[in-house]
Amino acid sequence: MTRYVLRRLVQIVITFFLFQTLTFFLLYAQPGDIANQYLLNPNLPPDAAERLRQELGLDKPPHLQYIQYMKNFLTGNLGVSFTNYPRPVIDIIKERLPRTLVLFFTATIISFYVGFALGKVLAWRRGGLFEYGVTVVGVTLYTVFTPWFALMMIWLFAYKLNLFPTGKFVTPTLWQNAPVDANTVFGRMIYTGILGSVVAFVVYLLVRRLPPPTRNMSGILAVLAGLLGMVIPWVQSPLARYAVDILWHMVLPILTLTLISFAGTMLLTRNSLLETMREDFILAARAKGLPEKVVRDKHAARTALLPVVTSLVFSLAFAIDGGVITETMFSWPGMGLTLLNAVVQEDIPLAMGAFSFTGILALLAHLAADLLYAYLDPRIRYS
Amino acid sequence: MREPVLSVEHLTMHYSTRKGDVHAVDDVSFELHPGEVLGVVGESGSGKSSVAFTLMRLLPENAHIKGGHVWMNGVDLLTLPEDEMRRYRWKRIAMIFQAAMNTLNPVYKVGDQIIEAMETHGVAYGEAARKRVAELFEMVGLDPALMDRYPHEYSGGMRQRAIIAMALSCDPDVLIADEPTTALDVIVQHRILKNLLQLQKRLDMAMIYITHDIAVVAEVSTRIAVMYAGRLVEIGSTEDIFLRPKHRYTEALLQAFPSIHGEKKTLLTIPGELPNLLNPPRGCRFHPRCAFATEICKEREPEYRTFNPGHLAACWHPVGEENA
Amino acid sequence: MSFQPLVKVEGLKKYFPVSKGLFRKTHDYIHAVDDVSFSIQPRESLGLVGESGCGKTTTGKLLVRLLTPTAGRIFFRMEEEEAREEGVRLEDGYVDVATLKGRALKNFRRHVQMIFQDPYESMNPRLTIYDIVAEPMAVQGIGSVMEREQRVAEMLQHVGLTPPESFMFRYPHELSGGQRQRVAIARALIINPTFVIADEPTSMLDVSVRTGVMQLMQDLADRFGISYLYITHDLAVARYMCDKIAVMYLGKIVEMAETEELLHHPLHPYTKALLSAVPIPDPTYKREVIEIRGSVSTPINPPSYCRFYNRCPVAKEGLCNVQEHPPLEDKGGGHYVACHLV
Amino acid sequence: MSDASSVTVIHRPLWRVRLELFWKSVRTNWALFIENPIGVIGLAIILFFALMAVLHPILMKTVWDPTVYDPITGYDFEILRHPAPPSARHLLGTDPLGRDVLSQLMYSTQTEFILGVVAALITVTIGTLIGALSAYYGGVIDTLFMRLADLVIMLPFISILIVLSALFKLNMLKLALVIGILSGFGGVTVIIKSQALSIKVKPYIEAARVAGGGDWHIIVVHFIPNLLPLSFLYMMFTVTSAIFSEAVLSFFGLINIRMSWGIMIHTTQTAGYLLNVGQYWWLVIPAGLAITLLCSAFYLVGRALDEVVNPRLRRR
Repeated sequence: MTRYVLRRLVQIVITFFLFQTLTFFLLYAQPGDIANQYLLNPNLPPDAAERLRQELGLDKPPHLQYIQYMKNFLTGNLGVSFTNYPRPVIDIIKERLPRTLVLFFTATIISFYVGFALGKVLAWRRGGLFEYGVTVVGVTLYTVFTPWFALMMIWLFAYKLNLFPTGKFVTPTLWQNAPVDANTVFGRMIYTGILGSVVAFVVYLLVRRLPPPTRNMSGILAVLAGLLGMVIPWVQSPLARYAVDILWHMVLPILTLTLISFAGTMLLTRNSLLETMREDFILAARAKGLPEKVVRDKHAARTALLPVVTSLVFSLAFAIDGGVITETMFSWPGMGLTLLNAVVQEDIPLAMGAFSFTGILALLAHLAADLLYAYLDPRIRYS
Repeated sequence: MREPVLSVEHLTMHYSTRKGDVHAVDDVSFELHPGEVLGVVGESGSGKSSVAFTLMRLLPENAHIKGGHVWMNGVDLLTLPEDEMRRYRWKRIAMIFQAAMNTLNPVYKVGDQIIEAMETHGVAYGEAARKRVAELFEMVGLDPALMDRYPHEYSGGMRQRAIIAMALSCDPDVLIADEPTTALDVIVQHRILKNLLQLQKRLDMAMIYITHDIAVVAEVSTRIAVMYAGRLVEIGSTEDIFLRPKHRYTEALLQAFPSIHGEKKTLLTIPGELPNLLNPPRGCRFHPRCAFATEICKEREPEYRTFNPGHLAACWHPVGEENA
Repeated sequence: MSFQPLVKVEGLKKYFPVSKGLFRKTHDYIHAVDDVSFSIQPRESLGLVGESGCGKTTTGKLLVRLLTPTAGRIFFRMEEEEAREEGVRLEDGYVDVATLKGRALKNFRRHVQMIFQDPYESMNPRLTIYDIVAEPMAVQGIGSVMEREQRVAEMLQHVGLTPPESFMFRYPHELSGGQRQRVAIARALIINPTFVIADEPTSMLDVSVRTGVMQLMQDLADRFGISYLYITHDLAVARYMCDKIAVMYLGKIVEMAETEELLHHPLHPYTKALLSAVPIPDPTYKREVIEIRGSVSTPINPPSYCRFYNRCPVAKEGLCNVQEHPPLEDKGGGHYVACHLV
Repeated sequence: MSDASSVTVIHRPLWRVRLELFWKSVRTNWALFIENPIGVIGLAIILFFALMAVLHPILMKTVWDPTVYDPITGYDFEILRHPAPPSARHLLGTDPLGRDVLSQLMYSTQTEFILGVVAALITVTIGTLIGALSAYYGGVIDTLFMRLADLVIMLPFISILIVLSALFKLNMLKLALVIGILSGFGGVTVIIKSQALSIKVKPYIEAARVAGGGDWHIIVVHFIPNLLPLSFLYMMFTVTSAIFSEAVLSFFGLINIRMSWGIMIHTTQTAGYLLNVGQYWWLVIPAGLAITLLCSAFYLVGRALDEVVNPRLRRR
């Protein structure tokens, strides 16, 4: 297993290197002179332009520029944003990356659970009106024109029903007199989120060791413990209302993302389960006299999970990528919105930085999914 | 003779398919007595496995039991509610499947899969269950340490042993073995058969041994049922079937089967192909391939006739009655 | 019997590398076929018998050059004239199959064909029976389309699929297992080969159909003068199909003799064990069973002493595990055995 | 055994036999396909849009006055305020620039079909060829293409399209090319290759080789026909992703196209009517719905085909 992980890591580093190289050459393959693109940008003061020319070696031959580019990237020097001059690109990314991550991580997990649960039902109730109905609705949501759908969600929930804000990260009026800035509160929210997850995991492992009747509740108990772990640290905190404000802004984007992406997991789970159901070990599990629910949840679903997890790769990578659309529609200041704005305003350093990190995220998502797969499949775990 | 542990009466089961109904099992009756091994022989599509799955009520959605009874302790398994039937499975009737490779779930440890069966039926829990798995493993000739391994770490022969251990874990009254050694090499097959028969005798189980291999059935069974195209054509003691076969199909099968023992006989070919069960032949289902078929064979289904106590065959022109 | 064998195999070896790790060099080899020699006379059929993993199928694939041997030579007898036509070099009337390449290899395949085990997987499901049977003619460029159609029809008739036109344009999945295996035979024989390798052609067929296919293969062999290398795990089938039987164990031939001789007077302890484990369709027969330990392993870098030593019930320590693997020697009357103790 | 020399073959031309067999297989597969209502729904939607695409030029030639109804240059002077709500004159109203929305909608359908089909054809051609070749030859070719596929799969698809369209000012055909190539070298190749690998180990490949068949024969006669159903299936999914990507790029105004569904919403947005869905629904709903419906229609057809192609998913 260690060897497997190492091999995947090496592969990912190589892939990322290729990705960076590709990015660089994309930049240079565009029509027009790259140096002028940099130097004539209206957002950039003239003296800064001259300094940039030196730093990037824009007057040197391309291969030296390439080496310079890679060197800069590896040392974390992504240059200075034109539109946010003189803020360094890496700073902007540090601020916005967590926002994207939290949004999509949450949405992915929820849609994964919803999709997996629904997929199981579809496989079990094959061929009914219920299946066709859910499939058509699911596919429509899955292939829906995302910007349009987001718009409809905003229109319905924010304008008509006035339940949620129309977008953005925080409510400005509330934060005018706030003791700390939004990033600090958000940081703490992330920490408590991690804490909650760890608590949930530990509880799950502990309950699993207990005798049968309690053991069967390990899932529910773990979720409850996790929620407590997330909420308790905030109960006494004066910052709680600010945290709630951020959460309130997150609901609609997460809801939208979940609706869009759950069907992917659902449809795949259904197919995977239908294939697993034909396996002899399912027949054997039935022959053993196991209740139908155990056959379905323990034997069929557990094995059918494997390909579904692989596709989690795609959905995670897709989620981050789809962030461009969702974040733009909800004015959620994450990586996607940053990328699009930078591209539209020809802020090359920021665009390239944001693009690189979108790539890194996709790669890490792949790695995480691979590890999860290896954990779930003993055939990989022990070889 | 003791009371039968299982008695099957007029069992009929069809699969509905796109092209029509497949007459997989048609009016099959037999009894299974404690401590005996009933060999069920037949070629593919003869319905031998379908009988087994009907007994366990483990049929796919498109299978329909059209009639018959399966009595066990005065209870008709076919009318039992699903939830009660579930309690009969493995506890009373256990099964060894043909594809040992795929009978074990690849993502769980082998030992845990056996413990699961025992816990479900309240045979043993926790540590006690683990101890019992260790005993079972020793019984079937596996190292008990293997119980904490995953199926992919087992060889084919080891898996089949583990499945035998699993089948025995709840002390069933009846064990159905569906071609348990077909995928194995002769030497391994021989060893596993020997082991299985020893255990069957020791535990005084009744066993149904399903196979297409006449040679194997000659070695393991005390009685034999011969199936052809969904029907049971002949049943009798092993000696009756091999030395005094009555049905023309049984006779043809024995003459077509090669052996390494004794004189090299000329093998006789059975002409034609196995019938299509979507539309089985009228009358005796073997008549299109039978050298002795006459008009009556095409028209009317033969009735069972008793030739010896317990030796029945359904043939209009049984062996030894050439002029009848 | 002719003294000029049709096929002579000398010291045939096939090692498969075992790859470990990403960058590591391979030092481990599976000795799938390890120094195998035999010969087959014209119109003779040799049975290659053994348990799964003994190298019998690999040997078969080497002979048709689906695999390239690691070492050894495979001689196939050919007429001078044919050889010249096909651009093949002869050595005392034999061509060395192991060295053939490109055009010459393709031409060689007009003489040697193979029948596969699985009647369901050995035919492309998207081709019609006509396409399947005509494939060898088509790729070899033999005959016009009309001639091929005629020839396919004849061949289907030969293998008992009558009337041919009702089978020609059907798909494999519309045929039963026995019928498919007849199609496979028709495909193998359509370009008149003199040597056919049959890899368990009847092992997946039902008993009542199997005998028919076995009979057919023998009839056609007599009629067209074909030699078989008949690969099987079933000694009872081999008894009916083969003139001679060679028993393989872990890549080596351990015993080879005329069929009845081998069945009734086995000499090698492995052959004895194998024979004693074969079930007999006769409830009155009580046989004497020779137990052997363990099970077949994979021959990865096997020791140089006798391959069967670890499982042998009669092995002598200090002899069998010291000396090299015993050579296959004639113990009289063409009964070859590879054992120190015989 | 009967004597073979007596055989007479009734000579029917081979091509006719093959045509009959082809039709037979089409009929069987069609029967399997229409059993699943999901595929039928998808196909019905696709046919509806195809009809729209075909009708547009006819309407322009016959009923609609080009100066008023042209999807790009038309303007209706008889209406004072644009955008105007639906009326008998303009069934779906006019856009902020005074153009007929229905005409735009129908006109764009053609473009979407062409884009989708071109992209899908490119994808499937690349995917099938590369998949078959890397499965067949293995070794360096395989490693090379599979690593490339890994890379392409991991590329953030929409982001890269955004960057590309910003850098290169793509038009419709170039976009189809980019989408086709990107998805062709990515996931589709991997899936088709794994299918090809399962074909490679089939005994009929060995049989073909023993018959003397060369690499080309095996790839053309045995690999490709067995891969085509799967390729066809993935064509459907590629069409979905191509139409979707175009709409997104158009919506963000990143692409050099005169009219498409995405552009229609983009126009609405730049004119500031976007969040007034309740009042100006005809500016947003028809175009958005059209994109969604056509995308899901192809996806649904793909799903239904999956059940035809993949026997493990069949019910009986």
